[in-house]
Amino acid sequence: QQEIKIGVIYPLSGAAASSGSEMKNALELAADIVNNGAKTVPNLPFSAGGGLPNLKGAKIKLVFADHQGNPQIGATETERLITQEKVVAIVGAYFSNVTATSSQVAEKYKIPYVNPESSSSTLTQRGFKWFFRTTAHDDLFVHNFFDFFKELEAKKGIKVKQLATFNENTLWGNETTKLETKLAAEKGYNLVKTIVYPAKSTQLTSEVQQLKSANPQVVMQSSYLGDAIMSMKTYKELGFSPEMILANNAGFTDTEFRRTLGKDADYVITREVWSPDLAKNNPLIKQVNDLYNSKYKADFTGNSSRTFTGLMTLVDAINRAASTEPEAIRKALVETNIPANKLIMPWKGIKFDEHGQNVLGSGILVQIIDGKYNTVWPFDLATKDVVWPMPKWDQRK
Amino acid sequence: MLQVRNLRVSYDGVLALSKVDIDVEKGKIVALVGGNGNGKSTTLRAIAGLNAADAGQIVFDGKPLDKTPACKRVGLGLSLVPEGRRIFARLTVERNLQLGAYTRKDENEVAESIDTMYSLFPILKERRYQLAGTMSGGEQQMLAIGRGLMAKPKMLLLDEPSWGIAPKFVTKVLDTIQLINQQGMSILLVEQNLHKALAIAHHGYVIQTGRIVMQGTGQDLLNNEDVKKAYLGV
Amino acid sequence: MSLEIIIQTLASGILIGLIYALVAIGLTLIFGVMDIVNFSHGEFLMFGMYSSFWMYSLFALDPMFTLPLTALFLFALGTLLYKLIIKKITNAPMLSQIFTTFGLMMLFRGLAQFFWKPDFRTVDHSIVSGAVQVFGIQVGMPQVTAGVGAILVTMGIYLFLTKTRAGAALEATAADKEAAQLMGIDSQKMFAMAWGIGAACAGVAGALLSTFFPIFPEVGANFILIAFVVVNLGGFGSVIGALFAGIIVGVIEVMGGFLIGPQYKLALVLGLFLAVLMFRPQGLMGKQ
Amino acid sequence: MSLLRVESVSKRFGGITANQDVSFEVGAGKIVGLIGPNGAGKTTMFNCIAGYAPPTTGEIWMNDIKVSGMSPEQCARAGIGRTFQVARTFTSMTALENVMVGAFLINKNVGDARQSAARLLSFVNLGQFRDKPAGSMTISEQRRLAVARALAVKPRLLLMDEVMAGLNPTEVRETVDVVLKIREEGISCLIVEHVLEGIMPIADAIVVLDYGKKIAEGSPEQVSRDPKVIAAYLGDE
Amino acid sequence: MNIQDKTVISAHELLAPDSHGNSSVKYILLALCVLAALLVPVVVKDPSHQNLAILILMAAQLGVAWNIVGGYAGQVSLGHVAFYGLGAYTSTLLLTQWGFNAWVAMLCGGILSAAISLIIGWSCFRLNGHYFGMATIAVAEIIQIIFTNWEYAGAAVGLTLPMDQQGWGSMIFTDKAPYYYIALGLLLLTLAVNYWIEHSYLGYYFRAIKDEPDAARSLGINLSRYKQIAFAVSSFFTAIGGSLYAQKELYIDPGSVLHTGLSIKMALVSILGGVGTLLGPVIGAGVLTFIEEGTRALFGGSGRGTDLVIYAALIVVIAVYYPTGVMGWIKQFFARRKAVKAQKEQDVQEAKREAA
Ligand SMILES: Nc1ncnc2c1ncn2[C@@H]1O[C@H](COP(=O)(O)OP(=O)(O)OP(=O)(O)O)[C@@H](O)[C@H]1O
Ligand SMILES: Nc1ncnc2c1ncn2[C@@H]1O[C@H](COP(=O)(O)OP(=O)(O)OP(=O)(O)O)[C@@H](O)[C@H]1O
Ligand SMILES: [Mg+2]
Ligand SMILES: [Mg+2]
Repeated sequence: QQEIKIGVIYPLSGAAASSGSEMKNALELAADIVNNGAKTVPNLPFSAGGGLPNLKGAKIKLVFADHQGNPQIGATETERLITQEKVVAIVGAYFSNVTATSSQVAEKYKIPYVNPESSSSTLTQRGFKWFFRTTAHDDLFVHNFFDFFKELEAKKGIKVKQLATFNENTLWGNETTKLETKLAAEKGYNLVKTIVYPAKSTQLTSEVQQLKSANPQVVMQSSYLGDAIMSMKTYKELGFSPEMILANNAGFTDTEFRRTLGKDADYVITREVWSPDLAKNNPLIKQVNDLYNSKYKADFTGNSSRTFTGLMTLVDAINRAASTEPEAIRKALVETNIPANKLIMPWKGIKFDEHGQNVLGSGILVQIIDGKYNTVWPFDLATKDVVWPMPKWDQRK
Repeated sequence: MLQVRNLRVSYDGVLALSKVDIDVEKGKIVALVGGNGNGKSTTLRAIAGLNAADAGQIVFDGKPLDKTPACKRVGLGLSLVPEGRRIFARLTVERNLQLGAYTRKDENEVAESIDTMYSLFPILKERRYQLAGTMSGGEQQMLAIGRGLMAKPKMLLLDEPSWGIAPKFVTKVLDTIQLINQQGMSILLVEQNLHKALAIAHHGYVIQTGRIVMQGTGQDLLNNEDVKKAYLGV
Repeated sequence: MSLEIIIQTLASGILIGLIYALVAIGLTLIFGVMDIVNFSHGEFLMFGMYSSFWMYSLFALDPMFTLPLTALFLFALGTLLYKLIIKKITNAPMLSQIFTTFGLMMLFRGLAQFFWKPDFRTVDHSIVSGAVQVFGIQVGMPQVTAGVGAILVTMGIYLFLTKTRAGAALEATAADKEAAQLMGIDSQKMFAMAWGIGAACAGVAGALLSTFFPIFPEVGANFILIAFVVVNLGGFGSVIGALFAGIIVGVIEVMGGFLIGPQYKLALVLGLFLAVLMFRPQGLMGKQ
Repeated sequence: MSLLRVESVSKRFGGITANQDVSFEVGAGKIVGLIGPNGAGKTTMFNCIAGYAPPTTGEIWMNDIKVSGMSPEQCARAGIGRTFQVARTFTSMTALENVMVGAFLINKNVGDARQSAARLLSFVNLGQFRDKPAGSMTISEQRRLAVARALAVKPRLLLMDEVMAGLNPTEVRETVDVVLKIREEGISCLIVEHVLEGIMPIADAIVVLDYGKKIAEGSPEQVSRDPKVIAAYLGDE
Repeated sequence: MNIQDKTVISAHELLAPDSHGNSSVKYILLALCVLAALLVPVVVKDPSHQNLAILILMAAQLGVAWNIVGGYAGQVSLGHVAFYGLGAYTSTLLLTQWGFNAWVAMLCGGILSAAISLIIGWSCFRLNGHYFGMATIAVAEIIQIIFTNWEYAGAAVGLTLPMDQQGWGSMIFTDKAPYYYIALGLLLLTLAVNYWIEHSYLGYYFRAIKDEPDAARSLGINLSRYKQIAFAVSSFFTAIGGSLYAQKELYIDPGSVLHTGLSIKMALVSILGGVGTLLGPVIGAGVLTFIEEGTRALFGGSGRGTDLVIYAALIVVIAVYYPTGVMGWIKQFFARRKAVKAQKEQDVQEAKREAA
């Protein structure tokens, strides 16, 4: 019986290893479902088990590689996966800069590369033929923020004028800042402060002081977990209470974020791509999440659900290609058209444009209330009404 | 007091001492003389425990020392004033002296000893708070001797105490050595100032390329023709 | 820039600076005695944090109560590390010493990740929490506790070094190991003690930090560069120097971040550090 | 004609005056001894002359070049060679390589430097140690090596700080011979020494320092009869 | 402060005729090595293995370059990544923004780095030992911060080299072999310069400065001038190594070419092989890369950082038990054999004397 080797490359050690292992779990779950089936999720493609029907039940085998968050290692490992392990396709690599180098290697070897979660918009502007991204990218996410503001005014009568950006100084934070600055100007918002801060700070006092003296209504923030927690603590300590903190995923969607801050995490709104309460509209979400939970004692996150979806998309393409030839898989990927109801994402489906970008993806906004993430936007998917403004620190109980 | 038998020491496989036998009787001054690089310092260092012996025994005060590390030998009453001073350059003069008495417990006695050192070497008193490293060469040498004496050892090993000391003071240093010896301290002395050293020594050994080639009373050696020719420049 | 902001940033800067100082003191001590730069010092801090965390999460003991235990544990770890590994490189060239402690750094991080997972952990409820109002400004209670703790420990170490026999012996060993042996000082014991105390300092810093800083295997990386700067600025081997340098660095970082822009705050600290070295190549309080 | 002129040099370290208003000269091809009790300021004077510690006041001239205020390497180029009270050999190199480093000042060619270094090693009677690592030589051997090394830069004046310390009388004799040979090469020597048997017989002149001040100057005989010198330094024997 | 490397050995010593056969054998061996190296891409076809070979060559080249200042001259720079990054950024910007020929761009990067090293050296060479090391780290961090915030240089987003402009002029290839030969050529060039330095007066001066700077001054050596020379040559070649990295990976950002860990790695390579020796860094690079890639390939997929643990443990073991690196170990081996022989002879003679 044939085995289809798929290379997966993630940060399995180093600073981002915790995200890495989460995504690894999701991938293993996906592979397990395809190979061995899962009765509880009949609507999920391939949940019948027994491998890929069009390839005589060939099983998929994941070959893991660790890039440690290092672009060079990412490239080296990708090359190893392709030439040594002879994988037919690659899934990876979380960090946008690693995705950049490793997808370049795949492009060179003409091996399909599915990227489920890197959000740098530049990745799909390189004219690559073998690169496919299932998630929406930063460009879109930032647009979401501004759409949200507009709808907020139109539908709820809440006026947002003064914005501040507070982003970490990495590729991601930098691109986000640029877009936010551009869109704020275009859409007539007043950007009162733009802060980029060095990631992994030991303290964020000066940053918060600057925010406080600029006194914005809304802070749009991009931080990884450590900084996210520290910034919240510093907000409270220095008594900085904007009307809203509108976070850009990452640290703010980490389970540890809520656990650590407890009540202090409440009312923050963060951009997400996935949330368990979406199950209300799509039962598949709960079913798959239960499977994941029973296996790993945790819920899906935006990252793991996207990674899961990425691999499933690739599997779907391989199956349709009915071949393990890279070119055939690529062709199948180009023709991908997965409807919304086959996904565990709140997307309209998966369909790639000529750059390999999924055009049907989108983001949601969730607000933490009583320690839980609740979808609050798009309003038609919302499970709870948005609470605006967040209460001032000294008025919380 | 001290018996060295068949001592053998090497540096990185190169022999520096072979078959060295030395005896120091209680209350005596014994001089160890020889030319450059013949192993005098190595002998003293091995006795003090700084160099490991490849073979042989060192018995001090009836106790074999082969398992005793250098720092423990001080407590037994064996103190070395090393070649090249080795004072604690970044500490003050007084701190150096205090450290010399590290193994002694009674603080009052220690303070008394420090005063004794100051009267022996007045310059040290004058410079007591100066960093030792900024003292002149000879001053440092005095400090090193003083520091060695601070341990109140039963036996003192002195490696070229007159090195870099002005002539007038050399006499004083050697007088001091004789004085403390008379107060009961045994002494093993390596000294290039052969006339003076052998004059105060009760017994002397001549070492050549790592082996003892001659021994006798200080006076005997002074009068020996070979010694005269080889070391006294006569 | 209003007066309130000035005072507020100053206070925050001093408080974080005290933590820097505490981390740096352990480093400077080890360096002063052994001439070895311990690249794995940040990992001592990390172990201190985990020690607090585990006692908190397994036995619900507050990091403040377990602080002495953490210090003791780190002391043991430091001495053990000395006896097992560092002892062998005492006389090795400086480069292989760097190599060793650098390897240890990676090893400790790896081990922490292996055993405790790369997740972020936090001590979410400690007896020191919330904020206090002093002179019209808010300062976090955990930070204040940490600052006070840092001052106490620094003073303790300073007195130990200058006033006790063991302190003198440490200094002598630092100056000339062989000569110290001739004074009857057991240099092995001294070195082990230096590593023990150095690690314990980092451990205490870790315990104090654990009440307000996330805990993860790589947490040492956030502090080590700054600790190095503090050690240098204060002068290698100078405890009091480290204390002052820590505060200076903390204040510059916070003030500079506020005035010039957060992305350059570290550059500012480093620039200042280089400038000081130009005029005082041995650091503020270092000996030549 | 004097080669080196020290003109009222003073040197202070904080509160300590190591040299005070010292003047003397070293003639071309002469051996001058600089003696005095411990801490009299002899090494400090060397450091002033060789550029390691610029004088607080006063000037030092080498022929027509003012060397006070110059850096050590400039002094070396101006013709001042020196040894250190602590030998400071390049311990990771062999004896020959140590001397070669000095020789490169004159000639950057490795082969030539090797040849002249080998010659100099024999000159100071260290020929047999050619390939021995300097770090494993005894302290007195290292001092002699330092002399050869200093000679390699072809100085016109050689400053030697206690090169005879720790030698027995026979070895002192050998070293004296080396010094005499150096003078024969036309190199002046300024020697700090406590081993009077070594310096008195060969010095053309002696300068005596005490507490940083010059207390006597003259021929060895004159100086050794000087009551001030006897009281401060020689002691009455 | 004890920063001297007491156990250092010179390659000259190691390759001296008496310890390793005669010198013509040595040259034949050398020629064979180079020939073998030239044939690697012909024999090894697998691109991933070729890549490994390139990584070794590149690491070796960096180690050799670092060794000039860190090993021979004893100025332990822990911020060499600054030059690496400067090289990578300069050549990439010249190539992409100004349309320079890649080779010229590379050279410019090297020259710029050397020039900047003069400025850094001017301010830092007064510092001793650890202070110098720390100052270089600080400089490198500052440069990293500047590049992270500098829009023109791509800031945190980094720069991408155009993959479609392939050829020798742009030094971009799909194949591995050209990169291999460029890396090999660069390594050989760096080695040749190193060899020349070691055997000229410069090599002696560097070692003298490292051993006893004060004494070196008394011999007319201008310390900062010669430290500058060592630093400039070293940073020149480091920068060229950085450019090659950019050409090979086609993407650079501050995280990949200005990362502090890389500075340490350059030093590690030298230490592992033997500091202050000509071929030490080459051997060190081979060993280190194998350990690194090997542990990652074997344990990297576990998700628990096992590879890092093993890698780190190996480094510690090597540092503790072989502090003088592979070259030092080899030398010790021969020295011990010689000593045992000498000891035996001595014993025999002694016995004879005793008998007499
Ligand atoms: N650290 C060392 N490493 C290698 N060899 C050494 C070392 N110290 C001394 N030796 C060698 O051991 C031998 C004896 O040296 P030692 O210092 O004991 O001689 P010494 O009689 O004290 O000479 P000196 O009168 O010069 O002080 C010499 O040949 C010397 O070269
Ligand atoms: N850096 C310094 N700081 C303070 N005092 C110093 C310094 N250097 C030297 N001195 C003092 O200056 C005086 C002269 O020292 P110097 O070394 O010149 O004496 P010397 O004549 O060479 O003595 P010796 O014969 O003992 O070597 C000494 O008392 C010494 O303590
Ligand atoms: Mg000796
Ligand atoms: Mg002197």
